[in-house]
Amino acid sequence: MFEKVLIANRGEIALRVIRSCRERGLRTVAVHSEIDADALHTRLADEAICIGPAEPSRSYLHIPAIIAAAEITGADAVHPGYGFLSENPEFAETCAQCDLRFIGPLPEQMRQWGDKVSARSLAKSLGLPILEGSDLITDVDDAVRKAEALGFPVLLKASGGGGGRGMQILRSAEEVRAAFDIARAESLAAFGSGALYFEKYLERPRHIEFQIVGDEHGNIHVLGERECSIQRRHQKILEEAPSVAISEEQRNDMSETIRRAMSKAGYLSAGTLEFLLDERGELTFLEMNPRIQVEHPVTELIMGVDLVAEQIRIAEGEALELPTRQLSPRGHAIECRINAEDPETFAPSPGLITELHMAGGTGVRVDSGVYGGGRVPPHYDPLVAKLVVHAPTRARAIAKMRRALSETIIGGIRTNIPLHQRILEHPAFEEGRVSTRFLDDLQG
Amino acid sequence: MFEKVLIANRGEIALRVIRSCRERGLRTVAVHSEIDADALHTRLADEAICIGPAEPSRSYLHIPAIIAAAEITGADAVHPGYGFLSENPEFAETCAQCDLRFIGPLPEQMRQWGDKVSARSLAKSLGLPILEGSDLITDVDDAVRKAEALGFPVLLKASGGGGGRGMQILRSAEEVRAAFDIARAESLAAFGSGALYFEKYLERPRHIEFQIVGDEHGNIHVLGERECSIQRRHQKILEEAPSVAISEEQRNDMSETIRRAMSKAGYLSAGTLEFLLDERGELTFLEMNPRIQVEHPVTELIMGVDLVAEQIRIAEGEALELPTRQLSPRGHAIECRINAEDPETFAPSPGLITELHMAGGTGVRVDSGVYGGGRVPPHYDPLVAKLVVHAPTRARAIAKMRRALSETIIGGIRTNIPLHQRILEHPAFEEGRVSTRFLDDLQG
Amino acid sequence: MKLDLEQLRELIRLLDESNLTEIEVEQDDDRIRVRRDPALVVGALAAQSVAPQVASEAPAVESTHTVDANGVYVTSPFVGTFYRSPSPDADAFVEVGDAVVTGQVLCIVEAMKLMNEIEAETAGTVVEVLVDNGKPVEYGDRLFRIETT
Amino acid sequence: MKLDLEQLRELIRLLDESNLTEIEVEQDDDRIRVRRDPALVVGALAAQSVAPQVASEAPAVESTHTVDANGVYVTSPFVGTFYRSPSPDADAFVEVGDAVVTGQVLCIVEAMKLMNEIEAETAGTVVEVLVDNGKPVEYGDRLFRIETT
Repeated sequence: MFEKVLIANRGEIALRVIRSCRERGLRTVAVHSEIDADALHTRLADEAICIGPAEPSRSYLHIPAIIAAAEITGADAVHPGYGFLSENPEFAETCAQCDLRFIGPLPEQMRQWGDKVSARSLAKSLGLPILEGSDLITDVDDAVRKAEALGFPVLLKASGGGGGRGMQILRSAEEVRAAFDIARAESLAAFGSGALYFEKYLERPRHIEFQIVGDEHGNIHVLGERECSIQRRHQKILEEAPSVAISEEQRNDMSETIRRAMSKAGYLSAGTLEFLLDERGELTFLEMNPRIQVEHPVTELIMGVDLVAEQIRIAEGEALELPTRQLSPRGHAIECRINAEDPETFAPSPGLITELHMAGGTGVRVDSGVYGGGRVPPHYDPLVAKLVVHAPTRARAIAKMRRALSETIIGGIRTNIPLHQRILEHPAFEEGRVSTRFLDDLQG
Repeated sequence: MFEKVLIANRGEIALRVIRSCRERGLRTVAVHSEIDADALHTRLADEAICIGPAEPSRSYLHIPAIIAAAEITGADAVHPGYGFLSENPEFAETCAQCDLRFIGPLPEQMRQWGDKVSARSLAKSLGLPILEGSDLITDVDDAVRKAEALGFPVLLKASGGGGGRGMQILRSAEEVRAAFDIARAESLAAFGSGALYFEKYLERPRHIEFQIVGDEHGNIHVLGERECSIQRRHQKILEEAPSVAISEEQRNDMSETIRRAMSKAGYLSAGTLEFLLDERGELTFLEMNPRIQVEHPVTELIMGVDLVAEQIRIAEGEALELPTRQLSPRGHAIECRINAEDPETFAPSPGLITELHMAGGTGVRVDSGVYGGGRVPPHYDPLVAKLVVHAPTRARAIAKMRRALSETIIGGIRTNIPLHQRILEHPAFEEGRVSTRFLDDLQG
Repeated sequence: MKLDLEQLRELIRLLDESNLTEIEVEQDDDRIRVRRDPALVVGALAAQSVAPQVASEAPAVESTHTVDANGVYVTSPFVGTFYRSPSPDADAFVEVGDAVVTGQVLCIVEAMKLMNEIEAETAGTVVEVLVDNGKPVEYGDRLFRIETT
Repeated sequence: MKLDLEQLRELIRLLDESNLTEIEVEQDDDRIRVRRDPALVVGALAAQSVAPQVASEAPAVESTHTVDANGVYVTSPFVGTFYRSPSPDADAFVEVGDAVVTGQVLCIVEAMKLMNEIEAETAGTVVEVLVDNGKPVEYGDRLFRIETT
């Protein structure tokens, strides 16, 4: 059993981790930058250590400062949250060298799944259906050959990329010839590697992901899927579970396929397998995220689990607390990410929160990282709160989210609440007809 | 189906009603006093009408102003919340005369259950076990006879009283002689009636209450019990469901007894039957509250129901939406009433809320009537929010409530959060050994 | 040197209510300058817009009149529907320009099917009718502006 | 020069009660100016009402020194454990009263088993040691006060 957990993050996810720690009776240490001296996670943890100035590279991303904070407070484990150092294998290794338990997957698992091309071939070898694609491209002629073999349109991707950066849709051999050398140079500059490959480009896929957790004792649980098609520039903004596009049979089949694959891989802790669902209803593996994700609450609500508590149990060496049978989703959950940004221009809108009322009542969960009278600093990501609802049916969940948004007051800054309201009022959304192009269509 | 509902209340319960209306697609009208022009219910309803000055007698209790507000807005139903006009049969009758549907029981049911002596004999005639007591007392000699027949100690109560006012514990014939005439005069002054009676006084009873809902179609549902023993001066401050003191067998037996009794009575809408549980484990009827209660959320969480939505359905003439089988409690729920008051002196602490963070995360429900940057006026009851948690077991619910209280920030006013923390840390509370004297013992 | 503190307070109040950061006044040989940090202006405005509004200690409006710089206002003592005449065909009780005496009926506010006649509590001249006939009014809504004599 | 202290006190009180940063009054040949640090205004306001904020535009402390009215402070550039001497048995690097030169080692902050020597960036005299030997320090904690020469 741990006694004290350091949380190497800020905002709502830091608070999320504090919650599960506290309910388990664990003490918590917040680390914070100077600008976050009055931030919510700083105020609510049992101890708080200032580790550097506002710039992430000198505070939340600064491994020595975080390790030193754990040393002086006597923490015995570190939870990295998402973003920042959560997928950094060197950080996980440094923790291990300093006798700190890293709450997450093993460093070699982060490496295996972190590189997209190696992740694809690993997934294939584990028996997961993968999106048709190429091996690494050697040169421009090879690129044309590989693209033609795959069939246009194709997506040119950087093997070391992420979050949608460095991707290009190419629709002809000419476009491949025009784009290839520039793309290679950009990838080299952005990710330190010029390794590129192709994937088949799907015009209007859905983004579907499956949540898994695995323990040291060989147990892997697949906790159903999430529908995350509502994205802007590859950033998810509204997620739900389950997906209307996945039948119970397909869910059970894919869950079993994933369970077998990840058992073979011996995966530890929480992780997410991202898939595309094409218009024929076929799921193909895209990538694996070896961490807790922003949208994990929708899974927690429909499955009745606490994923962060499971992560902690797993890191303590315990077996999962989940029942051994396959869990079935109960009801429907929707999450809206409330960002401090202009709903039209998407420009960040940091500042003092002068008025605050978060939605409440039956079936509403709020995971917030800010407080009324507090300040949203301009240095970090604009997510201020996640509004999550749970209801017996999708229609009722939509009605509940509409009323939850209608009663949310966040004064002093602008938020994307009006955008969420437009999405939730849209007939196509109501009918569940969505794709990753939904927001482009809405705004186009 | 209604189209527009006027809410004749303020604070968290007004918001609670707005929520269920909005999720059903009904428009809402708030009424407010001048001091509440920027109150949360005023801001969040679809329409808001100022009905008078701050004094309740000239606004929230002023029947003509509320009816006129319904007239000018075209509301077709009125929800009275709790307190204010919720148990006033004249208000319900006036609504009916003005073609407004009153969302609650029938006026004659309010009268039947409003007078305590008539409620006792009605309950007895319906087959409910009642606490031993007397008929109305005629004079001081009659009082001594009746008290001796019952056996000391006895509780002298005003038939028209409520909320613990006008009650006296008497332990001998001398005390009865000394107290009777004064008590009669006080009752006359306070409640307009000098009608007094005795009840057997239990030294350390638990306060247990059963939630019911009934529709026009003869359905009565009993939704389990709540434990409300944690009281200060007969004001509940922390409630939970289910009660550790009630076995499944006793719950089922009493639910069936109540179901039969209230079916016979033809009770409409939501109501609560209050009981005392003596040290031998026997439940005896105390009184009936013909309204929604402050503590209804603990029942909603363990039973998976929306009681206000059921009230609305019932008033629309629909049948209950609940399954016909007896529902069983799932998990354990605890509610803390967060009051704007000094935790030591209990003096009210109104004012501007300068900082606000309500607890969030898994299994936490917040029903709040205030917002950060808003003001708690001194004119009304000090309840600013209800913090409610739901967890698989009582021990986990306690751990969750402790962490929820620990993360709640309400700046600018004082609250009773420290008192709740003391209760939740107390070994007797942890072990479920409570009575209505718990807080006296804690503070004594 | 003799400071006019009252004047200075007024300047500070002006600055406070504005979103300016500095006011400087120079007259003959006198100069006054008041400044504040720009960062605070946003906060100050926010604080104004947030807050309380009706001060809790403010006396309740007991009468059906309120007074401000522009005159005396007759306000509605009830929630209801505003009528300018006793029946649809009748003339209005008062028109703009009419002189009224204390106790004279100015309008009707209907609530719960009751026609409540609203009487003038001061004598004067009607200079403005602020609500249209047949419109709903809330408690405290301004109905007429009266110039007292 | 003859100071009207009462008047000055009044001015200071006005500034204090406001959220201003500066008041300047010039009359005939007299001029009075009272100012305060904007950072303090934020503090004052926060205490009054809402917000306890480090202003977001405040520059990050880039060096290991901060300066205020009381002198120059050497601050910790790391999170770690503070040691006054190179080993438990050795003498302290510096004591109160010692003169130090730029580049002289003042203390060690241990982080991740590494002993980081903290050097003086200005010459002066050590007038205060602000942390006990062996105690943990956060980023930016004040370690020594130095009187510069």
